[in-house]
Amino acid sequence: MQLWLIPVLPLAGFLINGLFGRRFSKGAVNAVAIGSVALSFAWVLKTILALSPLAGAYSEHYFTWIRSGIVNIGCDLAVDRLTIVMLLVVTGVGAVIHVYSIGYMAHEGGYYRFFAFLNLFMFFMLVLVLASNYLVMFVGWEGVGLCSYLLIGFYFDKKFATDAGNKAFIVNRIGDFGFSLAMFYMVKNFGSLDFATVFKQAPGAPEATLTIIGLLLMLGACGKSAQLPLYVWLPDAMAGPTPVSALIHAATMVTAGVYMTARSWAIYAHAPAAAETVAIIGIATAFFAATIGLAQNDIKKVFAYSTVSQLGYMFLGVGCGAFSAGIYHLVTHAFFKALLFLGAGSVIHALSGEQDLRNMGGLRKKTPWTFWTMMCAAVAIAGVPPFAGFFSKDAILLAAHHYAPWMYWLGTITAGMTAFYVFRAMFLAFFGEYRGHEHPHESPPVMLVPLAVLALLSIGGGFALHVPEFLGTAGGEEDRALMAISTAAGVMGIALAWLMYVAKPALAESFAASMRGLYTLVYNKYFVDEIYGAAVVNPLVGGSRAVLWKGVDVGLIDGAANGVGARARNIGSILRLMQSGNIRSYATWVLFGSVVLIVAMGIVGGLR
Amino acid sequence: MTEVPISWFLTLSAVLFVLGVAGFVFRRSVVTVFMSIELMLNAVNLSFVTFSYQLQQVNGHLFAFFVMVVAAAEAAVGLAIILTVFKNRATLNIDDVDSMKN
Amino acid sequence: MDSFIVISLIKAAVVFAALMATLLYLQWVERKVIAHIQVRPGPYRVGPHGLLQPIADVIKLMTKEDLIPPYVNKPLYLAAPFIAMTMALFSISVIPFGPMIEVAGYKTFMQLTDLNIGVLFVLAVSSMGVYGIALAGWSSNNKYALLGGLRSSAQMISYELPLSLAIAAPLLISNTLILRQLVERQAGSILEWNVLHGPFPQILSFLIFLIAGFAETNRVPFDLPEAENELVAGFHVEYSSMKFASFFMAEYANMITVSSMAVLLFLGGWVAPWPARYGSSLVPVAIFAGAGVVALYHGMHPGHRRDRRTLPVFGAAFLAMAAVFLLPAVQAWLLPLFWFCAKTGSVLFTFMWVRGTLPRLRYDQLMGFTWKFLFPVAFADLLATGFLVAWFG
Amino acid sequence: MDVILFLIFAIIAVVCAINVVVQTHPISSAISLVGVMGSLAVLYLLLGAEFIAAAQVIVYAGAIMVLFVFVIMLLNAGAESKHGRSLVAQLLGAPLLVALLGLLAYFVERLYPRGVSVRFGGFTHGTPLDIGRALFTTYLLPFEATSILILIAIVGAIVLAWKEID
Repeated sequence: MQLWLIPVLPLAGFLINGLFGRRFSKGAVNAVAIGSVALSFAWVLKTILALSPLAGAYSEHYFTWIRSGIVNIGCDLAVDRLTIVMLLVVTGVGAVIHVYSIGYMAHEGGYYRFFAFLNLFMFFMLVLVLASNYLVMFVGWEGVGLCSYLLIGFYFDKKFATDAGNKAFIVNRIGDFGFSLAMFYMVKNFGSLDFATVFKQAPGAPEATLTIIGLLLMLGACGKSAQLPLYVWLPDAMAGPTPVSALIHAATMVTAGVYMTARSWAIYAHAPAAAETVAIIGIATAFFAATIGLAQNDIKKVFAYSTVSQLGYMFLGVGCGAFSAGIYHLVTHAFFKALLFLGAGSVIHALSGEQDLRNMGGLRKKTPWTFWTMMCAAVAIAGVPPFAGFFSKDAILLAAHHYAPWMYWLGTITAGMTAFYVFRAMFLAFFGEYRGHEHPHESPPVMLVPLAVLALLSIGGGFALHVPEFLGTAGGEEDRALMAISTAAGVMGIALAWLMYVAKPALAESFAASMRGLYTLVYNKYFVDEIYGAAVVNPLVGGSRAVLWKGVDVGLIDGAANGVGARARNIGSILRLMQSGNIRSYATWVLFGSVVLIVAMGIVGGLR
Repeated sequence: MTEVPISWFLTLSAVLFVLGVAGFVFRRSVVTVFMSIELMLNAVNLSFVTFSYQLQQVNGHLFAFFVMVVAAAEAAVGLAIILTVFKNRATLNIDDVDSMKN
Repeated sequence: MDSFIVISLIKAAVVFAALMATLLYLQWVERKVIAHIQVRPGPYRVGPHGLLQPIADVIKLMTKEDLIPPYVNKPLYLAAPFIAMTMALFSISVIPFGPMIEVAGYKTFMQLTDLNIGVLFVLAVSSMGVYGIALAGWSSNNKYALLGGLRSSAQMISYELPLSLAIAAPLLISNTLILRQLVERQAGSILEWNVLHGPFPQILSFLIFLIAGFAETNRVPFDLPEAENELVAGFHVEYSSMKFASFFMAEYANMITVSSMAVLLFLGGWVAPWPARYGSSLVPVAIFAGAGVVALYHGMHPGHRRDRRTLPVFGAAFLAMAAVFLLPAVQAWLLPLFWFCAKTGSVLFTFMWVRGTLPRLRYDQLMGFTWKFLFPVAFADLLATGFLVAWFG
Repeated sequence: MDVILFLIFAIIAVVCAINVVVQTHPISSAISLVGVMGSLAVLYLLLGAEFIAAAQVIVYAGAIMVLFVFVIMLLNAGAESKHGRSLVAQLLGAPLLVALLGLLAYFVERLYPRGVSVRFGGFTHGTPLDIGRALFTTYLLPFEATSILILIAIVGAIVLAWKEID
């Protein structure tokens, strides 16, 4: 079925644009970039049609990559139902966002570079998704990290963008470290990295082993999917262009951790401690990030924390054993969060770069398309039935209730807060009086059409796509009461936002004033960056400086090196006589060396 | 005795090789030095072909062939370098080309 | 073993004698051809129609003072004509003139020696020929000679590439490096010759081979090493007497080699253009008889007083030749020899024709022509032939 | 017969090689080197390496050495100048050379005390057919690599000599 075509098509786009894009017109760059992704999407559809109904996994072996002792790792790609869901999301949403980028990036420098990186990202993401063993997956995993770095730092002439790129990369390294350790551990215990082999052996393995692997994998997932405590890079990653935020930092790459955890479900199923840790980290992240989101003024930051929070939901789902619910939420989240980001991008575009909510307002009339499409997404994320977010969030909360009721309640509170901060952003941006100075204008159709497509998916994606059924693990029986509670929480959040930001704007001020301490804490994101700075980065830097640099490096290594160097200089001043610059002398030394070598070989070889 | 011992060929090869080294070490003309290198390559080729005979395999011939190709490439570039050196320094004496010394 | 050595010695003697005579008279033929192209009679004084001119030349060259200029590099100066001559004659030794024949009960090939790598041998030896010229130019200690030697070495290296590529193309079809097999695989009719062979006629290779051959033999329009109006006489300006003659003979011997190679590679060697059963064996008879009749007729109506005696003699000789060709006993070896000589002669005539027609190239034109035109074309031709052979073969 | 042939051409080769080293004039060395190559070609034939023998003459003697002669003539290189010296080469050179030759000869004699003898016709796999077959199957990658190498060398030579053309 030529699965390799799916990732290789965007790779070809990357190579063409990357190598020759500088000479291309924008039209040609567009054609290559979007054409490659669209073809890839088409090939995904063809693959699905050809393979349906896909009960098990279909895999293709291309070549043996590493053969060392018992380890035999091939370059294999595989498709099963989970992969299909991911493929559709990645290529589908990816294609839509590519189209959107035409409009958004129209006036930016480095046009071809942007699309080349975007295509490269698609390649690695598809490799990640299609991989049939952990190592190939890791290739994609690292590759998307690289592309994320490149695209966050896309405006590389701005310091904050490159800093954000570095931060993302370094924080991800911590997670990747966990992933690598997990792989080594797997090789040690299972002698293989193939999904099939590992998962077949998992039930018989000792629980401690599985727990260690599960926790290490979770560390990797936390890094990639911005979970506590490694979430700090994602809000900063908003320094990149908005389509990047939508594609990489909302819809696809950050969900790789969820995908990987869901993929490794067989391991977690037999390591309840690890699964519980995943669930706890998920719910904690969801709640924690949602509280930060309440007080942010940068529109993209709000959505970034929202993403962290929603990813927490997905982990909650996966950790509770309802991995299909997690994936379900992943899919719907890809729709509405991408839409929110693209809408935010449209707003930013309309305001020529303004991102602060306090300088917006009243845009409902000026940019109606953007408003209405974003509203679809806002409603969806708030969990209002029958929009997409409702179904998936409900599935997760249901699973959480079965798993541990306190998680359900915390999740419901978080849902309320989610509704509140999203609508707070919506109301601040689209209602009231316009508080900015630019002249807002509606975005071009090439940006609005993707918005509309995603809006349709946000509206209907929930009940049209039954991901859990497709994955063959339909959740438990519906619980009307729980459903009503979580819906009510969402509606209350919306209502509260309406009250505070539309009906009585003064209320928000007084509320913030009355709870100044808490507000400051939340507004400053719990000072996590500062705490990390004080607790990890500064000691590390200071310690490195004091001990490693001044002590070990200067004293020991430099001392040794200088000492060696000084001796070498002494010896060299004698040997320098050999370096006469005379070629014939050199030739004589070569001759000398070869004579010595022949003698040595003769002696070693036992020829006397 | 109508057959030649194989060691004779190898000894001839060794003699030629040593003569090439001698040319490299003792001659001052860059061109002659370069030719000495060719002489060494030829000597090595002879032993390749001899080994090929001994092992009754064609591989040695291919090595010799590749040596020739590389020698051709080397001659083209080397002579171009000699031309450039001569143009810049107006000398072919290898002992005069020693600016790496300082 | 003994008979092999004896036969080889006899063959060597025969070939050497025939070759020397040919070399002598080729010069006469060339002078005559050029003269007629330029509408003048050419050598006419010594012997009938200047037929004894070569002999007179030989006597002249041999009796001339053998001058060795001072300040020449003597060993190389003396070696150069020897090298040129040796290399020129060397390659003749593998050229087959005809099929296997039986003489006095001994079967032998009309060829001095048969090598598995005949084609490569000819290439190798001809590539060595440049040393004679280059060394002559250098050792003469004369700037004209040096320029001639320089030019010839650069020219011969450069033209060897298209030459080799042009040789490679028919070899792809014939699939052998043995010269005799090369001819045997072209047997049949003119349509089997490599120049017209099957779906991939080698006309282009043939032309490239001829052009490169002109350059390899330093012939007009590529006679820059000895361009007399620029370099006086080029590389052999300091040579006189028999040494000078050696270069001259070497050049003609090279011409013969190149022509024979062209015949062997492209024109089917000693094979008749159409099978004997359609009367190809009568062609030489017809030619010689016709020539005899024409000679006799002109002897009856002489344009010159001397012709009254000489032309009838020639006519009679030609008729006798025609009669010899009718003898079945001789036909077996004489007919192939005739065809080989006829084809080689035509190619040689082309050499002379070109010399009488084309002007000399400038040096940069010469180099540019081979590197920028001939070499790429030869390469493309070889590539195309390779694909065609792979496709149809 | 084979022994006589070998001895004749081995002696020619050695004498020519000595001449390469001893002659003060580069062009004499070059001609002597051609002599070495020619006699080696005959020895290759003796060893059954028909193709290599032909290639030896065509490539080495017919192309590379002509290039040498051409450059020597172009630079009008005279006899080499005597100035400049390498103490190391003068002191160590000769003993080391003797040592190298001694070692090589010793090992050859030790490893091949009465190894296979060479007889003309004793190896028949050196035809162009065999070489070509091996070249385009087993050694295809090196073959292509050398073709790239040649291309690079051509470009390099042109670039290096470009100033000469101006």
